[in-house]
This record gives sequence, C-alpha cells and structure tokens, in this order.
Amino acid sequence: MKIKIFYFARLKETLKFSTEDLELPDETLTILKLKALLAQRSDTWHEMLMGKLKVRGAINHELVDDLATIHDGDEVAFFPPVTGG
Amino acid sequence: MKIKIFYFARLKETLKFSTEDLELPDETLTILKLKALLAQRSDTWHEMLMGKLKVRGAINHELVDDLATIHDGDEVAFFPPVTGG
Amino acid sequence: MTVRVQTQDFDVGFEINQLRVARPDVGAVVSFVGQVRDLNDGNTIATLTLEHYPGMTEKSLEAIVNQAKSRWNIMDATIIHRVGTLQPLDQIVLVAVSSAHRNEAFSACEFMMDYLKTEAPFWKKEATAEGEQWLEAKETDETARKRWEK
Amino acid sequence: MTVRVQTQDFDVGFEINQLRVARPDVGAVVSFVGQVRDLNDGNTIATLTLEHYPGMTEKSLEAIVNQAKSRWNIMDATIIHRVGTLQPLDQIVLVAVSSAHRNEAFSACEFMMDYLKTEAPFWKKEATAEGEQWLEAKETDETARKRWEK
Repeated sequence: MKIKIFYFARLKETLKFSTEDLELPDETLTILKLKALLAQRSDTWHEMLMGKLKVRGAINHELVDDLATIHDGDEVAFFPPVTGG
Repeated sequence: MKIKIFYFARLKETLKFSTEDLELPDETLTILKLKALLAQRSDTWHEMLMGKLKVRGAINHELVDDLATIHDGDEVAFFPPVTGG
Repeated sequence: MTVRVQTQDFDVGFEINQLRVARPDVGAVVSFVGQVRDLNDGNTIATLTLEHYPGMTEKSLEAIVNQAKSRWNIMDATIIHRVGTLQPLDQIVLVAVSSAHRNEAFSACEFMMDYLKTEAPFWKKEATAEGEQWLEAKETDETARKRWEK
Repeated sequence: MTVRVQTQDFDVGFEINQLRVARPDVGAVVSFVGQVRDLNDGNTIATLTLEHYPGMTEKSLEAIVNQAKSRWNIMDATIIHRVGTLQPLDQIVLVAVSSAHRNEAFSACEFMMDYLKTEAPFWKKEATAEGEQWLEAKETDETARKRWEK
C-alpha cells in the first residue's frame, strides 16, 4: 500500500522532512505501528516519534489515536500538540 | 426638607410627571414612606407606586430598597425594572 | 475606561481596536454587540425607543466596569449604549473588554452585559402595528445576573 | 459560515457587521480578537511565526463551527486565523458568533476558542533575543476544552 506522510512544526524541523510518499507491505497498519517503523530510521526519528515528546497523528485530516488503522491511499500526518489561537 | 423626584418610562408616561421639587416636613423619610405619600394623590398614583407594578427607587443615582432613608437635598427617582442592553 | 450614552451610532471596529492598539500587553479583546431585532416575543417591531436616566446611567455603567475590574485581571473596557428611537438592524449596545488572556475577557464581558441588563437605568418601548408598549424586565436576565453572586 | 486561514490582516468591524447586516433576526454578536503580545511567559517577543496544516486546518475549523451550531441556537459564525510571521500588536485570530440572544452567542464563542486552541492544527514559534523556540501546548487550554464535555 501507498501512503503519504506530512510532518509539522518541531517534527518537520528536526526530521528535516515535510512530506514523503511511502510504499509499505499490505498488512494492517496502525498509527503506532507506523511510528515504530519510522522510529527505526535513526535515534533522532526515534526520539521525535517514540520519545518523551507528545506526538499527535491525523489520518485524512482527522485527529486520530495510536490505534487508528491506516489504509491504502491515506494521508497521514504527525505533529506536536497544537498551539494556535 | 427639599427633595427632587424624577419619574421614568411607564411611570413618567402614566403620571404625566417627569420631575418635581417637593418640600416636606423634617421627619425621617424612607422610600416606602415617600411612595405612600405620593400614592395619596390619586388612584393612578396609588396604582403606579403601591400597586402590582414593580417600582424601583434610586437616591442620588444609586439603586436603593424601600427602607433607604431620604435626606434634605436628595435626588430621588422612581422607575420600573430596567430593560436596556 | 470608556463609557458613553449617545443617540448616534458607533463603529465597532474602531472601538475594539482602541482597546488593543498601542497595548502590546493585550492578548484578547472580547466584545458584545446588540442589535434591534425585527421580531420580539412574536411582535413585529417598527421602532424601539430607549429612555434612560442621565447622570445615573453613566454612573451605573462605570460602576459595572469597576466591578468587572475588581473581579478579573482585565486591562480596559468600553461600554457604549444608544438611546432615542432605533429601528431593526440598528446597533444598540457595545460592551468590549481587553485582557492578557481570553478566559478573563470572556467572563468580564458576559458579567458586564448581565449587570447592564439588570442595573443600568435604560427602558425600552417598542412600537408595533398594534401600538406602543413598554417592555417588561425578563426573569431570565435576573437569573443571569444572580449566577455571578456565587 | 466563514472560515479563512490567511497571511493578511483582517478587518474586525467589517467581519462583525457581516454577521448582522441584513439579518434582523440577529440580536447579538459576540466576538473574540486575539493579538500577538510583546511578552510571553517572561520572554520579549520579536516575532511569532504560525505554521498550519493546509486542508486539515479549514476542515477542523468548519467542524468546530458545526459543533457549536449543533449545541447552541446560533445563526452564523466566522473564524479567521492568520498564519506566517507576525509581530506584537498584530491580530492573530477572530472568532465571531451571531444569535438571537446573548447567552448562546457567549457560550458558542468561548466554546469555539477553546476547541480552536486544542484541536485546530496551528503551531506557534516565537523568536526572542535568545533565539527561536516552538511554543508548548498549555495544560490550561486542555482543561478549558474539557469543561465543555460535561
């Protein structure tokens, strides 16, 4: 399956990635599993996605929790807790 | 003692008085006593000041209750509950 | 503090800006604008005439602002209330409050409206096709004010 | 409903008027304007840069308006949020709500601000003399939002 991932704010800046297209094996993928997969890339990735920082995830523009399932073609995003207003 | 009285809204309209200067004997005068005094003028006055209508009183621009004491030179006002905003 | 009772209209944008321009410590301005509706309790309104008690009105509005200042950490406030004869779609009242943070501005603005509705000496008379009538004070306004006494 | 995310400034007076002009059933417009402060948690702010998630931002703001509409009898609402680099005294956000009666407009406006602060994908980075830093989400904002779940 193919997904698109966006990173925002501190994550984007530290990971030096704003977006990427990813092709993954066709198995059940949750937000948590995707985080764990990406965290294998380096210590920095691990720290940003699985570390002490709170990371929020969205699928197709909806906030979701770690157990939400990702499907083929989904747009996933990772970012810190929001601070607008 | 001399006092000035103002009437507003429905009271002013029905009593056909917006303001008057009154000279009264020098005795302890409360809002309630003044109302009773004015109510003797006619049935209309009685109905407006001592009837079923809620009447609020003010002394020198401060809302007061029926037991508040009026002094020489005071500005007294009678009006219905307020409806601004 | 700005407190005005006037027959002429007011400019909401200007008044809100006055509370924050040149005030970099202000983070929030909450405002309430009241407008004359064309329908009130089922009556079609032609005009609404506002009477007030000159002298006492200004004093009571200032007292309301001062009470809000003593209860919340607000920076400044503006109350403008129109009097005279108004029509549907006319602005009646503006209450605006500035503060560093939003929660204080929201509370203070709502508090000021609730007190204005029950303590400031204004009276409304509406003219409809059936004639003129003075509006009665609403129990709900009294209830709204009382919740601040807790 | 008006929902806009933009770099340019907005005219508060114009936006508030849009919610009531030609709407004689509107009796109240409550609004919140947020401004960039020069001091935040003791830091002197030079600039504040707002990043957002295009697509999701608009969708989440619309969802917030729709939630407010389902909870209160409001007529219309406007949310405008700026992004990009701002300075102290710049306007950041406007939330405005119209309704027949004031209590609903006050509640809906405060509700929308609390949800905007905790659910809309905006992030702030402040630049001070000491350098740049991303702002942390505040626990108090989360608490403010949670009170609406009761």
